[in-house]
Parts: sequence; C-alpha cells; structure tokens
Amino acid sequence: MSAPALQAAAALPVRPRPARGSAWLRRDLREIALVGVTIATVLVVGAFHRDFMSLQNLRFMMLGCVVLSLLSLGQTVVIATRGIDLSVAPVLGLSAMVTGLMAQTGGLPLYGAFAIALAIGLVLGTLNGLLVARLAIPPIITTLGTYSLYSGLIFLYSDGTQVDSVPHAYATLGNGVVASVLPVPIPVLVLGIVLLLMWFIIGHTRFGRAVLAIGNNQAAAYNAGIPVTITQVGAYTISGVLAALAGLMFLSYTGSATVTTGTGDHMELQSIAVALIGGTAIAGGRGNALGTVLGSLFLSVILTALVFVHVPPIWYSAGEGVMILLAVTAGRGARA
Amino acid sequence: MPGTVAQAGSASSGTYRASDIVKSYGSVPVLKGLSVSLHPGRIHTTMGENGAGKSTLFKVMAGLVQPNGGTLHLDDAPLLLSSPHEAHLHGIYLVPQEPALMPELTVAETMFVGQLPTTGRWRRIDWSAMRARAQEALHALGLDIDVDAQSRRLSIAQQQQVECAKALLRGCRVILFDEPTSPLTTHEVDRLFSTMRRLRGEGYTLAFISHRMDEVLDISDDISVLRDGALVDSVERPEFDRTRLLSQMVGREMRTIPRRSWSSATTEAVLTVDGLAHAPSFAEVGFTLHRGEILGLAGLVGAGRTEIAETIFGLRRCDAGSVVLDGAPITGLPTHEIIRKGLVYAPEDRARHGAVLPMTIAQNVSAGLIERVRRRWGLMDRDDEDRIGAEAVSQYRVRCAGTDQTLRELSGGNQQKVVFGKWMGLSPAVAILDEPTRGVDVGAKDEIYELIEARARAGTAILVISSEMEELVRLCDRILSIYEGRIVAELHGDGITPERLGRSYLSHAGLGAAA
Amino acid sequence: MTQTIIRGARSLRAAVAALPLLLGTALAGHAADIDTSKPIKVAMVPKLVGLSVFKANEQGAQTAAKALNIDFLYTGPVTASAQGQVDVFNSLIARRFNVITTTSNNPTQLAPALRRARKQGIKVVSYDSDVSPDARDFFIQNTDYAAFGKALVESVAKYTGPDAKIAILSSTPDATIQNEWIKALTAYMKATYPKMQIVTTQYGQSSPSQSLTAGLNILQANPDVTGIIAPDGAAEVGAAAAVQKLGRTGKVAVGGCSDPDSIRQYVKSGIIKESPLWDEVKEGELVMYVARLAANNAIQRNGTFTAGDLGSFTAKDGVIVFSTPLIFNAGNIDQYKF
Amino acid sequence: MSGGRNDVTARRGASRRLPLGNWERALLVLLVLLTLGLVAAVPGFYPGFGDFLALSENFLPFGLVALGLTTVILTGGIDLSVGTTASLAAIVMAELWTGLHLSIWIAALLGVASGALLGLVNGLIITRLRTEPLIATLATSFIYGSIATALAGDNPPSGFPDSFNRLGTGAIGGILPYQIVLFGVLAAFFSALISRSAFGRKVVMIGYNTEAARYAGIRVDRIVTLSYVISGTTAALAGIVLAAYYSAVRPDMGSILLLSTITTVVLGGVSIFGGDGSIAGVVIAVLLLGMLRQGMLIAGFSDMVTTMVTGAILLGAIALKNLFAGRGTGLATLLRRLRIRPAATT
Repeated sequence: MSAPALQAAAALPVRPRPARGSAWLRRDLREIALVGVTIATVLVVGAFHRDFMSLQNLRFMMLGCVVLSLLSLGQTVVIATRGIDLSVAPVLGLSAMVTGLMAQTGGLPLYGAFAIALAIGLVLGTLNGLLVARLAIPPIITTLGTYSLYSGLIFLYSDGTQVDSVPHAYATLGNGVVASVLPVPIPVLVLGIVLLLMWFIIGHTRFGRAVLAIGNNQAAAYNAGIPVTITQVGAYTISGVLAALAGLMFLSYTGSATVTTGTGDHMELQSIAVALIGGTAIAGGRGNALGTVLGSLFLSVILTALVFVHVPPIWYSAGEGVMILLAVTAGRGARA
Repeated sequence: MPGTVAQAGSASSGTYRASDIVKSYGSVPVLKGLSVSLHPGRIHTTMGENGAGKSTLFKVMAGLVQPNGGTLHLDDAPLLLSSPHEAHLHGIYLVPQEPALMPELTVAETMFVGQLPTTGRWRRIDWSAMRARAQEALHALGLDIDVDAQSRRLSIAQQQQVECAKALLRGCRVILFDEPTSPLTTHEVDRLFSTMRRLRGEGYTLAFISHRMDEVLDISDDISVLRDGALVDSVERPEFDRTRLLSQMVGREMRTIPRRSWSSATTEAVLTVDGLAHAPSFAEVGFTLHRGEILGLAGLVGAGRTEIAETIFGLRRCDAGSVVLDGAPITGLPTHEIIRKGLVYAPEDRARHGAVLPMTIAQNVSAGLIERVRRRWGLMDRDDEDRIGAEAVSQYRVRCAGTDQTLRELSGGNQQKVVFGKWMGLSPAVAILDEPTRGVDVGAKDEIYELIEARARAGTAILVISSEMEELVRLCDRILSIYEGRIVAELHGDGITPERLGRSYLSHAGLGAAA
Repeated sequence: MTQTIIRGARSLRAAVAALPLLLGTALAGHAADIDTSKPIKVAMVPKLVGLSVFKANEQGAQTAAKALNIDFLYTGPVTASAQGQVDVFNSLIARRFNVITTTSNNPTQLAPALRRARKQGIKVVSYDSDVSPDARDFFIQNTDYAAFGKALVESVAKYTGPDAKIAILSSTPDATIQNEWIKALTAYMKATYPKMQIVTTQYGQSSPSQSLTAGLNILQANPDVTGIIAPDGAAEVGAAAAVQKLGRTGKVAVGGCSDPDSIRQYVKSGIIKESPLWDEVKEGELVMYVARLAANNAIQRNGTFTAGDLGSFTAKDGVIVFSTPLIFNAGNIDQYKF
Repeated sequence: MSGGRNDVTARRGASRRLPLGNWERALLVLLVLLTLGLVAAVPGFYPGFGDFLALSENFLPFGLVALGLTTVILTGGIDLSVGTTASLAAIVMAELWTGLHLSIWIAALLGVASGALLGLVNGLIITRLRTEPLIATLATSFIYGSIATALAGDNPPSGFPDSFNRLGTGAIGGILPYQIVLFGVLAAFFSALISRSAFGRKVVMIGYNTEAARYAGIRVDRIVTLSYVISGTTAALAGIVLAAYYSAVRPDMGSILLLSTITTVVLGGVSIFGGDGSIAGVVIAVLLLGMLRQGMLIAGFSDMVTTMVTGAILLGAIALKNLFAGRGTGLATLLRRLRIRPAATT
C-alpha cells in the first residue's frame, strides 16, 4: 500500500474505522474453538452415553473445574507478566488447612474464613511478587523456593492433623445451589463472579493492561511510565489470593484438607497446563480470563468423558499431556 | 491531554537546556560536563563518533539515565527527571532507534501504553476513544496504519512513526530522536524528515542524532559535535561546513572518500545465482560473482536484499532457482555445509545474529568453524583457540585488552572486526557482508573498508549489502539495485555515482526526484 | 469366631466388648512383666507425617512409650515417597536408634535401607503396610486379609442385595495392602455372592479431591451401580461425598475403611452403614510393645507374647495379627475419636 | 575500548587458569565448612570413612539427573519430564528382566536407551513442533507417567540380583561406593563435554544467543535435540541406579527428582535463561545440598524443616548472586549502596 505524503494527509478525511470484527474474531478464535470442541465432546459422548448429557453430570463437570479454574486464573495473570507461579499449590493447601482446622475445632464463621484465606493469599502472594520484582530472582526459582517454604508452613500449622469435616455453612458454600428456582451451584457462581472480575481487570483496567504490557516488553513498559514493580507484585498477589480462595472452595467442596492438599495433586502443574490450553502465552504478554476458564472446563469435560468411554484411569494424565500439546500447537496454527 | 497536532497550539515554549552534564559509568567518564540547548521551531542535530556520548546525552535529557552532575532547564525552570515517564509528563519524549515492541498488543494500545484513557465510575479502559484518538493522530501525520493490527506486524519504520504519534498524543513539545535514520531506507528517511519539518513548523522542539552527513546538512538548524564526552563544536545554519564537521568529529583531518582507483576483480566466476526465489520476498534473482570482486546490493530496506543473502546462506527455504559455488551446487544445503564449502555471511544485526556478546573474543572467532580448532583427546585445544583469536585480533586490529575479553565490552566497530575475523579466518571463497558498518563510528568505518578491500585483493569474492550509498560507491566494482525483490539495474565501473545509484532503485518507487 | 464378632458388632455393647475378648485372655499381662530398666530409642515412621490415621497410631504409641521407658520419636517424610522414608531411616541408623517402626509407602523400595538397619543391630517392626519379610523382624498386620475382605463386602452387601453391581474405588493401582484386600474381597464375593458384579475399579490416588472426582465419575458413568467399596481412607470419604452430592443417599451404599473422624458425618447421614477398620490408637500401643520386646529379645518369630493391657498375641513367621475387623456404624462410631 | 592499538593481542585471563569461577569457589568453601561443621557437631554424621562416603548414595541419583538437566538448561530450555523418564526407564528395565528374562545388565542398558528415546521425543517435539520446552516436557511428563504406571501394573517387579543392587548400595572394597565412581566419571565427562568439547561450546552458544548460533552455521535443532537426549539418558541412568538402590521399581519413584534437581542446578550457578554456568558448580551444589539434607536429618531435624531450609537457601543464594551482579532493586540496591561508595551528586 503506497503511503500518501504528509502534506496530502492533512487534507484526507478521517477514514471510516476498519471493521473491528475481523481482528476481534481472530483474537477470540481460541475461545470459540474451545467452546466448540467442548460442546462437540459433550454431544458426541452424550450420543452414546445419555447420562453424560444429563443436567446433573453437566453441573458436576462445571463444579469439578471450579478450584482449578480459580487457581489457573491467578496463574494466567502471572504468566501474562512473563512469570510463573509454582507456589499456588502450597498456598491453596495452606489456606484450606488453616481455615479448615479453625472451622473444625474453633467453629470459625464463614466470613472469618474468607478474611483469613484472603490474608494468607495476600501475604504469601505479595512475598513472591517482592522476591521477583525487587530482588530480581527469576520467577520459576522464586516460586520453587517459596513452594518449599509454604509447604513447610502447612506442616507447621497442621502439626500432623487433618480436616475431616466442615461446618454446615461451608458445606453449603461448596455444595449448595443459589436458590431452588435457580439451580446454579454456589461454587459456579463464585467462579462466575471471579471470572467477571478477572475479565474486567485483565481486559478493562489499567492494571490489567499494564500486566500485559510488562509481559510484552518490560523495559518499554517502564519507559512508558507503567509502575512495573507494583504491577508485578500485584500479579503475584492476585495469584496468591485466588489460590487461597481456591483453597477455601476446595475445603468447602470436599469438606477435607490434608497436608498434601494441592501439592499432592501437582495443582501447580495443572494450573499452568490449563492456562496454556486457555491461550496464555508462556512467553508473556497474552492471556485472558475467559480462555482460561474455558480451558479448565474443557479439561474437566474431557477427563469425565474418558471415564464414560471406559478408558482406564491410568491414561487420564496422558490424555492431559496430549491435550496440552494439541492446544498449544493448534493455537499457534490459528495465530500464524 | 492535547491529543493531536491540530490541538498542539503555537510555539511559545519548549526551550530545553542541558548544562554541564557529567556522567560516568563506574570509573569511565562518558559525559564530561557538556551543555546543549534546544529551541522551539528548530531541529538540533547531535553528531559524533560512536562512544562520543550522544546517546547518553539524549538518555539523560529523556530521564532514562541519571547524570552524576549538571542541570536540566525547561523554559528556564530547573528539571529533575527520575524516569522517562517523568520526562513525558514534562513534555519531553525520546524516540528510540529501534522502538521497543509490544508484539501482542494492538497498535492503538501500544500508543497509549502507560496512559490508557479510562471512563466511567469503574475507571474502565475507554477502548473506542483510544482507537479513535490513535487513528486521528496517525492520520494527522499522514500515516496509514491499522490501529487494530497487532504491533508485531509493523516494520521498524512504521514503529518509529507510531512513536512520533505517541509523542504527540502525550502532548510532548520536545521530541528527541536517537539515531532514527540508520535502520531506515532513503525513502523512509524522507518520510520521517517531512514529519519532522512539519513538526518544526508547528513550533515543536526537535533534536536528533545522526551519522549521515547528507541528511544532517539537509535538515538541521543547529549542529552540535561531540567528541569523547565533550562539546567540540556548535554551529548554526547556514554556517555548515562538511569538512570541518567531519574533522571535528574524528579530531583529525578526514580523508575524502574517493572511488577506489584499482580493482582486484577477475573474470573467474565463483558464485553463480540463477532464478533464485523465496516467496514473497524476492524472485528471479540471478547474478554472478567473480573472484576478487566486490559486488554491491543496493535497495530499500525490505527490498529483499537480506532475504537473498539468507537464502543463499541456507537460512531460508529456497523456492526456486539454483546457487552454484565453485562449480558445485549449494542450493538448499544446510548452513553449516555452505560454510564448509567456503561461503560466509555476516548479518546486519550483530547483537542478535552476528555475535554472541557474552562470550569471549576467542570463542566468537572460533565459532565460525569450531572444527578448525585443533583437538587434543577429542577436546578443543584452548591454546589453539587462543592463537586463532589472537591472530584475528592482530590482523583485524581489534582494540581490546585480550582475547578473553567478552564482546559485550567492545565498541560496535571492534565487535564488527571480530565478526570479520571469525569469517575471514576461514579464507572464504565468498563473503556476504550485510550492512558491514552499521553502528560503527566514522573512524572505524575506514578501517573496515580497508579490511574488505584487503580481503578482496586476497581473492575472496565479496557481496556487500548496504543502505549507505557512499559506502557502496566507495567499495564496489559493480552494484545491483534491488527493488521489491527483483534486480532492476546494474551499475559498474565509472557508471557508479550516488545519483545514478539512487535513481536506479528509487525511480521505481515513484520518488526518484528525492535522490 | 469372626462370624460371631461381625454379627455382634451390630450392637454397641458387643462391639465394645469384642475387642478385648478377641485379643486373647483379657488383662493377663502388664507392662510390669516387661523389662523396662534400660531406656531405648524407638522411632515411628509413617508413610508421611500429617495424616490423621498415622497420628492416631502415634497417639497410642506415645502412651505406651511412656510406660515402657521408650525415648519415642515420631518422624517421617513430607510427601508419601519411599525416598523420603529411606532418608529418614538412614538418619535414624546414624543416630543409633534401637528400633525403627514403620508403615511403608511400598513394600519393595524400603527394603535395602531397612536391611542395612538390621545389619547394624537395629530391630525393625513394620505395621499397617508391610515391607519385604526379610527387611523386618516383625510385622503387625492390622487384620487378617481374608477377614477384612469379607468385612468389606459385607459392609455393602447387606444393603445392596446379593446381585448388585459394585464399583471399587481404591488408592493407587500398586498399593499393596489395598490390592491384598481387593483380592480377598473378590474371592469372598465370588464364593458368597456369585451374582454380585464388580463393574469398574477406579483410583483416587489417596487424594480427597481426586477420590471425590473419581467417585462422581463412577456414579455418573455407571448409573446402575448400587454399592461402592472403597478400601482407602480418602477413597471412602470421596465415594461417600460423591453419593451425597449426587443425592443418591439410600440408593447407593458405600463401604470401605477409613478412620472414624473422617467418615463420621457420612455414617450419621446413612450413606455409610458400616465401615470396618481396627483401633488405630491401640495398634499404636501394640507397635511400641512389640518394639520394646524386640529390643529386649523377649519375643520369638513364632510364639505368643503378652502386651500389657492389650492382651496376648501370637506371632507366626514374624507376623502378628492385631485384631479382627472393628466395624463402625452409626451406633458405635462416637466412641472412637481418631 | 581505549587501550593501545595492538599491544595486547592474546591474554589468558585468571578465569581460564582456575577451573572455578567466583560462584563455584564460594560454593566450595561453603561445602567444606558445612561438612566440617557437620562432622564436628553432629554425632553419627561421621561414623567412619566408608559409612561417611556411603551417605552420598542417598543423593547422588539427583546428581546424575542434574548433569543432564544442566545441559538442557544451558541451552536455555528446561526438562520437566526427568522424573517420569527416570521411573519409566527403570520400569522398562525391570519388565524386560522379568518379562523377557533378559540379563539384568542388558535390561539396564535397554532401560538407559529407552531414556534416550524419551529424550529424543522431547527434543523432536520442541524442535519440530516449535513448542516451548516448558510446555513440551510438561506434557510429556504427564504422558510418560501414564505409560510408566501402565507398564508397572499392580505389582511392579523387585528383588533384583545382588550383583546389580551393588550399583546402588555397594562399594569397592567396602569403602568407595560404586555410585561415587559412576557420578565422578560422569561429572568429569560432562565437565569436559560442556566446557571443552565442540558440542558443549555449541550448547553454550545456543543458550546465550540461539539466533547467532544459527547464523554461525550451528545446527541448532540437532544440538538442542541432543541435549534432551542427554537429559533423558542421565535421567534414565538415575532411574536405574535408584532401582538398584531400592532393589525395586515403582512408577512414581522418580517424581521426587524434578524439583530438587532444578533447585540443585540453579544453586550450582547455572542461569535459568541459558548459556551461563558450569558443571563444577552443579557438582558442588549436588554435594552441598545432599550433605546438608543428610546432616540435618541425622542431626534430628525433620524432613519438613530440611525442605524449608533448602527452599530458603535457594532464594537466599540467588538473591545474593543478583546482589553481586548488581541486579534488582529494593533490598539489593540497599545492600549494594552499603558496599559501594555513592557517586557524587550535585
């Protein structure tokens, strides 16, 4: 396209804006694809196994992805800054353990549990952020170190005990529905609210865009006046808070917490996998909340489908691995 | 926030003074108390050899670097800049040589990074206002760039233009350009200068750094010459004098650059390229290179010259055509075999492609063909490697403390000499040199030209890709002009003049008169 | 005899009475009969620290250790890994402990380290999950495998009928003790309830969340399943929670083994009618008695011995069966806190 | 650069004559102090020379993995599949031994070869599909884990011949453990490979600047793939040694290797971004962390405290390293200002 000379440009009328649809479609391709593949899986498996499509199963597949989604949303923000947070697993475990034990033995009210979980996430996440942003320790090393430290805290606090049951209010939070006329499980509602919040933060606030700008080019972001340190710390804080919230949701949903909650299931690797499937770029600069939650839902649907088609359980993790590869390579094809 | 050129208002302010600026890195002084002043409605050029302190001065003035001493005054008010952002707030903007990309973001967002407009009680990003204003600013500068495009799709020239628009969007009145023209083609430089002139007309305070004498004389109102961190000369139009400026820069009498009187070119063909194509960069490229010949490839950046070189070198897929080296086809061979057969390529971007800066001189020199380092017990003999490195250092006159110094510590010119040493040590049959003096100061340029000529005399056929006409005119026996991926003209012997050269590839761009 | 006990277990009184009865001639021995003059150092190494089941063992062990003049240490790895246990063993060897007691993460990996310990004169007593027989002096088996297999089947069979479709939710595919139980329960099922059918076997990796997911999946994918046998602590809780979440209380019976604290709510809500286990606290006490006796060389690989208030036990090839299954139900569960 | 024209042409720097850089020397001093301290203060830590050496049997498998992982990290990559590769290779060996009745040594060889193959798969996914190493090896670690579990079945083999088990717990003359010999030989081999061979030079060059390596005619994909093959091989070797150590295999036996090994490599001074680092540093870090853990356990600290201390040391060490390299803000700047006299300001 030949460019007009500057003098001529002044006289040019402001051209109509280029259709934004195409560009937006291009960027939202992954979400559309994820929704498509998820629905296709439900329909195909549902055609052979009616129960797979039952409202109840659909609800449980959604419920099953809540904890991992919360964790992955935080992971998304951190990876978008070009970081990584391995410590989400012990933060989840610690939050579940502390609130769980206090609820089990001391009858901690639910709002208190929220406050404590948030405080734990805030402190531990911020510590990660400060180590990364202020001491310039690479994120993978920082969170590897704090992974050990935070795991130790779980043992210190629990002193070898575990949570077996939670008060009624917690069980309701984890298992109840919003209202009998509106049979949406409360955890799904919680996830919905967090998703909305994260969607807004990442896509429509200065902080969120600063996160992406830092992931794109940290030096340029600094030069443009973005408060890099604060933003980075903020990203890890969000990750910590969401991990702690995930811990509380885990506790409420399963009614239990042990010293291996989170770390035993390698939740940190799971959350990274989900973020990647959801379209977050491991090199930073790209990531969105909706994609992550869709990725998590997709994973939940696929893993449930494997049970329905009677794939032996030992192959579930292989299925997960294959999906990561497919998602990442397919994602690149779509963007090229 | 004043958003566009139209709103920028009249030129009543914007005098920016830097006085007695002192800056040193560790114990190395870079700026030794120098002062410059920029005025609204004028274009100020800072010249000087590499290492003279030009970039550091600009960085100090833009808040990127904190000086050890000295003061800044904007409109006679003292100024303390602790960050570039603060400079922006005071209306001072530095356009870097290669603007830092935000590859995943849209053009519009890139322009507003750090100052995204918000709306409403929730202070959410006002995307539509942002896109509209970004588009407006680009249009006002006569630029046709899609604001919704991903930034990764912009060329370097487009990125610079976007940077200009960013400065305007931030309401900056003082715009500093750090060597903006070196990655640009002549055509793009013209576009940039038009923009600068327009801004000058509107009373903006402009300053830029350049090595290219022609463009400096063309556009400047004031010129400061820096040498070794001090101001050695300061002139106002019309008292410009090319020879004086040059000699001030290098501190000695500059030899004029005549065309070489001799030629080592033979008629023995070493490299024959026929019908070479790589979609979509270039097609039907064919030429023959002779032993001892220096052949130039002229053209705009993006014309496909680098792509041609990289295809010959086996770094890119070859869609059609053939390359024959010394009678043997090398088409489509992997790079390491091409090197072994005697063809080497020194890329234009040293830091990214040409050298490994954290490694030592000796290691960089031996990197060209690690196999040539002698083995002991199957391991590389370090003494031999040192010897190879030392040979290159002395032969190519690399100024360094030793072969174990890392390349990062060397100046651009010396880095380039090491890259030369790496390839020329192989005594290649063909050497392709892509922008061999990019980022090299004037004095070192001469040395590099001499090295190239010496190599040609030793029988190597040399293909030089350059955007500097002077360079091509001085060096080449023959020049091919490339336009949009095709060879459009061939100049040789006395037919080589800057005017003809310019016309040969610019006329196709419809801007021949500019040359 | 076992038959009697299981039937008896249905009544609270019988269950409480059963244990000491079974443990042999009650109140025959006292700690005083055991030479406790020399203090010894005994370590208890669970699969990992931080699980209530093992904590219950510790609770009993602590009590007994005091009475037996034992310098007691409860230590273990932070993840359920054999490497972690081996590291702990090595440190105990270096610190010259007299007896190491352990429940193993797996039978084979720990053997070399324990053999090394034995070579240095340290007595090794395994409990709960055994290690290779040549790597320990004594193994305290929770219950007889066949009896426990039977108890597991019975814990659901009574409520599902003899031709039910049953799912099994275990911990991991290679968990020794679970596999022994599954083997025993399958054999018993084949013999006693030939029409009963095991439709699927899933694994919860001993993780509450994965067990829950697996439980939900079993019930969703196999709607005709009316009973789940989950012979693992986390698995039983997961299966019960799945039944509760799906609202199938009363339609699907869950049985398995788990410590009473974690299943209390499900037993009370009727999802779990019966759940066989053994008294973990008392088992911990027995472990210390055996440790003391082994250190004193006052116990034979084949023979009987008396363990204080616990009664007398028989060792056969170094294996000591601790008790017959103790069956928790809504009536008796509140008497056990661990 | 200033300086005369060509008065200095070649100079062998001090760094070249000494095999150790600053970081490695600091680690070495720390190792010596730690070992001496533990010997003096912890009864049972030094029960005799042979038994003292035998302590290393508990952590040298980590060292084996670290050697290969270092190669990968030097290229700027990472291999998250080392743990499952180790498990899978050991299980392959054991199944060949029990299933096909192969000699245990041939089976072990095939086990190591299978590790190389798994590494090759990683390398090909990374280079051919252009996948980030972190993603590719995360995915394959899931896949290899499944295969290992499936192959192992519900009763994985154990009880290998004693001659084989000596690889894990035996010692030459009852003094020098075979593991030390194996690790020593491999450490020397890798040290030469990384710092003195053409392959190592190419690895480092790719780690510093992949593009420049490509432009210098280095077959980047081949070298990168090879580095994953090496990583797979050493991981498999660690799996085999663990199998001999335990005289048993389990599908999850390698899972503990991953995070500790990354910690070791990073503490050894290898830059997670590639290029920078040395085998010597990693070897010292292996010994340092291993001795620390064994010493603390013997001193009676719990596994939990030991794990936490390891994490703290990792963070502290890298923070300290950044401090001396002049990176970071906040605390780092603060400490640096204490060290260097502030420059004069007007």
